[in-house]
Amino acid sequence: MTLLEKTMAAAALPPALLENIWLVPALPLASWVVITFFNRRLGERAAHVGTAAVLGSLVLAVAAFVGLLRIGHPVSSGGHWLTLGPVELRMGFTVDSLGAVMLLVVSIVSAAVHVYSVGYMHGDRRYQRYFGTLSLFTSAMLALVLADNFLLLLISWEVMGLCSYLLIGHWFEQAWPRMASMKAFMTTRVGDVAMMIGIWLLFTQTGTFNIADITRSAAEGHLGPAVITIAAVLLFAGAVGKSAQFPLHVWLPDAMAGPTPVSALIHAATMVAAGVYLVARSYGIFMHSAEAMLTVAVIGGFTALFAATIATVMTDFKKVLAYSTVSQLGYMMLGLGVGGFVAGVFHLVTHAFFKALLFLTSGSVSHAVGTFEIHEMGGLARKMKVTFWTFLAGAAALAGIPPLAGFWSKDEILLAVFGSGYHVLFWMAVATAFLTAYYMTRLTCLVFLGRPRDRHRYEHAHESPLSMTGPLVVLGALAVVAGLPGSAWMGHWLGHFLDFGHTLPGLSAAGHDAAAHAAHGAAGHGAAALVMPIAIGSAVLGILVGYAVYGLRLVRRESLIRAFRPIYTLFKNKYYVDELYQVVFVRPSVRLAEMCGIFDNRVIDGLVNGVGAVTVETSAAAGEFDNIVIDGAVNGLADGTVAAGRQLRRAHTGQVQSYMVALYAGAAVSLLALLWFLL
Amino acid sequence: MDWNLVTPELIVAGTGLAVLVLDLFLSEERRRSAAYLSLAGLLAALVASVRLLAAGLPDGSGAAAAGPGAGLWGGMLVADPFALLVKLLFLGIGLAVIMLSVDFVESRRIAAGEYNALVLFSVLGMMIMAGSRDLIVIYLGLETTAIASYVLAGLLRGDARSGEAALKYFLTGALASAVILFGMSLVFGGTGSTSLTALLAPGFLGLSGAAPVSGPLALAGLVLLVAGFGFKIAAVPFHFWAPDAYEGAPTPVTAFFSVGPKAAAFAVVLRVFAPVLLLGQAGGPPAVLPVLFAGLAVVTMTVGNLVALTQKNIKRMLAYSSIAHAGYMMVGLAVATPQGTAAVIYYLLAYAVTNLGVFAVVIWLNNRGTGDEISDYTGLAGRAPLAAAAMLVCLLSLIGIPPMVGFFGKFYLFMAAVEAGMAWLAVVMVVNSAVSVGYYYGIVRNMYLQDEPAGEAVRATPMVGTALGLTVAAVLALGFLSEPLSHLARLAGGGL
Amino acid sequence: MSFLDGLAALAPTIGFFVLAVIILVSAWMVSHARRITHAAFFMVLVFTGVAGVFVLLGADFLAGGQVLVYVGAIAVMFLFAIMVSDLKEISDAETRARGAGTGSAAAGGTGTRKVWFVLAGLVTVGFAGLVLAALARSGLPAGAVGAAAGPGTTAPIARELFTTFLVPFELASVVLLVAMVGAIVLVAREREEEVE
Amino acid sequence: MIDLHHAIVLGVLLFAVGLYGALRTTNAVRILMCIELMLNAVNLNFVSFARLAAVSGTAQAAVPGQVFAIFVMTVAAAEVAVGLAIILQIVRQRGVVHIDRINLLKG
Repeated sequence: MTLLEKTMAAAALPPALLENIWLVPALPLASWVVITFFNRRLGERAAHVGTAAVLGSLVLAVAAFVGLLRIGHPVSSGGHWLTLGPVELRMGFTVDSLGAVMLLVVSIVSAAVHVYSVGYMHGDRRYQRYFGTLSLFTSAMLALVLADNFLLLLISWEVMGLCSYLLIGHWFEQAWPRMASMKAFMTTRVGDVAMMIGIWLLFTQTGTFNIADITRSAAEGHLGPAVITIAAVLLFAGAVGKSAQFPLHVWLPDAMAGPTPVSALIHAATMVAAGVYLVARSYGIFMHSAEAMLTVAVIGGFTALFAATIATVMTDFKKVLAYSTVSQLGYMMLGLGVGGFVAGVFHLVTHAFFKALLFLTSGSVSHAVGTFEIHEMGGLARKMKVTFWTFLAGAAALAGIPPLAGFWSKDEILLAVFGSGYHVLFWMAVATAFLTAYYMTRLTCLVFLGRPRDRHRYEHAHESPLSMTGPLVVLGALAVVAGLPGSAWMGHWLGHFLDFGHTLPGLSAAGHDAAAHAAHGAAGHGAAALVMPIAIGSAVLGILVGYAVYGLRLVRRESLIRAFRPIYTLFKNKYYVDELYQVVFVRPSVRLAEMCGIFDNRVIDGLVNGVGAVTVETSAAAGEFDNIVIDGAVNGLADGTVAAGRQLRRAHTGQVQSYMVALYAGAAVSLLALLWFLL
Repeated sequence: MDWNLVTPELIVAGTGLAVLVLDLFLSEERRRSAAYLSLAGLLAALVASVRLLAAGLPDGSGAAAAGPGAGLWGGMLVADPFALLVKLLFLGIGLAVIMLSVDFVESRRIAAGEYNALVLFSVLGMMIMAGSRDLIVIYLGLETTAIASYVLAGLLRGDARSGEAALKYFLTGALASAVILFGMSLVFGGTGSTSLTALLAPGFLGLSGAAPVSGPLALAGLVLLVAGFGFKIAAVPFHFWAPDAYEGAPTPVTAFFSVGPKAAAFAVVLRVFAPVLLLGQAGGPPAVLPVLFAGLAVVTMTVGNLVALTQKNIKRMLAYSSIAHAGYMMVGLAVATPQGTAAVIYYLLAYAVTNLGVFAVVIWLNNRGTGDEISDYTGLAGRAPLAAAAMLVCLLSLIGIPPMVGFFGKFYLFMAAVEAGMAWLAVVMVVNSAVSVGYYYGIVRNMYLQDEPAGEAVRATPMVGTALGLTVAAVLALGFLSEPLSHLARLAGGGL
Repeated sequence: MSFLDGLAALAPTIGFFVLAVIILVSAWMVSHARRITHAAFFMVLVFTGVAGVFVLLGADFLAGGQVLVYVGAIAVMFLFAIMVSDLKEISDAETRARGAGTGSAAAGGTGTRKVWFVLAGLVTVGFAGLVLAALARSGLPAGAVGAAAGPGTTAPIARELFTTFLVPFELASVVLLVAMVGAIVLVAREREEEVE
Repeated sequence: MIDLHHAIVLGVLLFAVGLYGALRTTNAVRILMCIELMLNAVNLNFVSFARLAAVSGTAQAAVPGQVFAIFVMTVAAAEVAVGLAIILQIVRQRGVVHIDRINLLKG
């Protein structure tokens, strides 16, 4: 084979691959099947199966990305699936620039997490199950990213929910993971129900689940404005659940009960990103409704600030990161909501890398010291060099220090918000940036710098094995450079790539303009020149304040807390949202269910007792009446009281007579309905 | 008259008799042969039905005589696609139940010959019910199934709960029969005929014109039939018997109750009411019926789901769950459109297959000494990973998670409701299925997220294993093949 | 027309009302008689009365069948079951206990039972009332018929039973078979156990 | 001469009395008897309606009505056989025929 032929073959590969893109999710799916079936036989080799499959997906994802670059237009594949009356459903995948970018992000983070888990989960009693579920999860996320229709998207979405549930509850021997997994499942389902209704609504209006087709009919004005708004808000409700936006954010911090790699993969980098991705994917619907966009922006902006304030007072390493995640997801939503499509997606990408990194370092730290409590750490930088430096890279990226990844994407979002003219949202975003820098500095100081606060734990601390530090280094490097493709230095390449015309089929020209405009358009360098200093300034200020308090100890932490006691308590208790839900939703529904049970069991007996009580009352009032009319033998008040006592004792059920009465009472009511209609 | 068309019924009846006779000559050790013979008979009937169905399909080759709607003895029996499709379902249910009960019957020392014969006759009654347009035949089919069911519920010797289940089922069932009969007498009085086709006489239920006697009378009869059949399908408030009968009856019999007689009753409801409900062209169906079905649907699914949340016993929980599913199905009747009818047929198949899977796991574990409390399923994933996985698949299908078959069932019902402009009913359904996650979730949690008590691996017997494998495969496969199935359902519904 | 002729013409009507009273009163007594054997006796009275009405309605074959099946088979089955087992003692004892108001706690006090009766009565009256209301609204044509309506019904019924109604006829035999098998397997099995 | 309306009303009333009895008694055997009364009432209806149809012109309806009644009798016999068997079984198991004392299963 000549070199020419080889080149030709390589050039022919991408189209073929892009048309068979189902291979990418299929590999981890196959791994899940293998692990499930050969559970016992595989033993800890299950990890190899899972990791190999994900690495395979990664290779294919890279190839697909390159292929897409070369071809320059989206590729769809798939075929007829089933017919519903007049409607024909297709089931298929599509690779466009948004999908390809996400594919890359998901497979990279997932591969890193798989490799990391090999060491981290070593010796776990449900090792195989862990890797099996992780594979299934990865498969579902990849399928979700590639889905060209809402139905497949929904299926993947639900499978992810299930996997997430299983992984959060992985250590179900303890009560906390058990509760947390249930909470995550139930809370996200609230959003899911709304989302399903939204999808059905779109389906009934357009007769298709295909996202591109729906977007097109939205663009062409076939959908009424009210329908678009309602559908978009319903879809967004799903995203609110999955991406842990206020008010459905409560599950995510608790989801930290799962193993740390799971937190990194699911609750930082991918699954929670699915909500943001959903909004991005259906952007062509959202952008036709100013109300829906504003909803997204406001919820996002509020969540960003709200969660950031809580993150400043958490003392659990992972909870700080968890609230930070909620906050950053809010940031992305904010970006999308104000028309910054590229900005939102860009931040989604960079955040995935550095947040996964941060979570994995937290795992590495806890591996070393055996706790997540940051007040028991300190000075670990000396003992865990790799972990420290990679963490620092991630923290700086999150805080928005130029030229790291987070800086560029955050800047884009701020620019987009500024350009939108919502000043309140802009200043909320700036405040969030400040708080983000502050709490990350606090975290760095408490964990890695200063003197060790727990001698004993410090003595035992050690650097983690290579299988754990390796992924850290890779992700650390990405945290440094991942922002560059979208940066001004590379001429906003990512923006152009995402924009390259086909990401959002049906996206109107105005939409393109809005996105481009917000990112780097007509607002011009004036805005950029104003916003960038503000962004850098807020980040630097946050770092300085944080370092002053926790690094230099210029102000004592205790006095700070005392000074802000009410606010501190409010933050510390996460604004009492959980408590509120407990009182407003959980307890009443439990009680309602119990009541219904009692009602159903005892409906007739209850009726009997009720009527009985009335009878007794009546007979007390008019003893004669009782004697004559109701009963020939019995006898006034005393007997009535005894009877009432008996009735109370006799609150048992299972009386077949009551079943028969219900039967005929039901029949009588049916007849009544008939007569009603005949009259 | 084509005797070919009744071969499935004849085979099942013949097998029932043969099993009874064979049982006389079998020694104690060879009692299993009764089950094998029954299985063979059911399989033969299944093949015969498939052939008839294939021949009757529009694109089938030949056998024009067996075309849709072919009637026998003046419409006493019909062999249209609907009848054949649900007969397939009934035969499948019979096969599954007998496979699931072989070990159970043996270990509990239930009389094998009588047991199998009763199941067979019960299936026969179900087939007859679905395949007739005549009230007399429907009534007799109903009673065949019902009487066999009463006995089956009470078959556990010395178990007071079993006897109690039988008594309660019998007494309420007999009263329900009385309502049905009373309703039938009114329908007969109103139309002057025992044939259902008389109900469709032009302008008849529109309460004017050429009716022999009068419209309201027959309509009152139909309303009473709703109540009576409501009992059979365990619709609230006619449902009280179901949890008791399910809990007390031998577990394989419970599995049978939860799908067999219930599916048959639904088939009859479709037979009787679908044509009336679809009188759309001539001024619409009598307004009371859709309203009645809608009300029953809402109450049934809500009560079923809410009460299921509080249950501790898995059989009882499944009873309430099955009540809730009956509620979903009635949505398809309430919408009074061809889509609704087809959706009910589809859901019937989906639900039956899935629920059999759940019961297969319950029976598997029951045979191995696991109790019926939901807490007994703690840590199942460790002891019996396959059982737990199968249960998970079936529960997901019951919840309605894609791509399991249960999802499509709900989906079609939902679509039918939306298209008929009864979106509120669809919303009630969705909210209800969200509630149902609560109790199905309880089992999943126990299986997967609770520490397993020390216990050795639980293996399935070949029969139970095969039945479980088949049903789970069907749950998954029918999800992917939902199109051909829904096509069949539409075809069957169209011929009603 | 003489007085006697008028009386003769009136006879079926009088007969019907007499039978109706007998039927309804006996039916009432089935659930109210003290002893279970008396209840069975009143049940037989109802069956016979209904057979009489059948005759008045011109359904002579059915009247015969009614006597044979209900009186001859069903009622005897009841009596047989009551007599061979200790059903009679048990149920009479319990009924007595209740009547004297000294039933066990589980059986409930008299007050509850009264309430229960009221509830059952309400449901019954509601049901029957609504059925009658529906009947009233349905405008049944008035039809007065004499006892002797043409030739006997036996021949046409027999013909139909073995032609048009062949399927249900065969099916009825299955129902009876199922009942037989069921009754045997439920009741006779204890002896089977003893043999083992 | 009998007015058919009266016969039909008699059927409804007999059904009601049977129903009341079935709902009111706790003795399983009596309930079974009452159910038999209800089936008898239904038969009265069938025969009356058949006659009514014959009177008002559709003569062929007379036979199906009576045939239906015959089948109801058959089924009634079968039901009684099974019902008594079930009751006997309960009596042997627990020595009780009153259904309000038969409630192991509930909730």
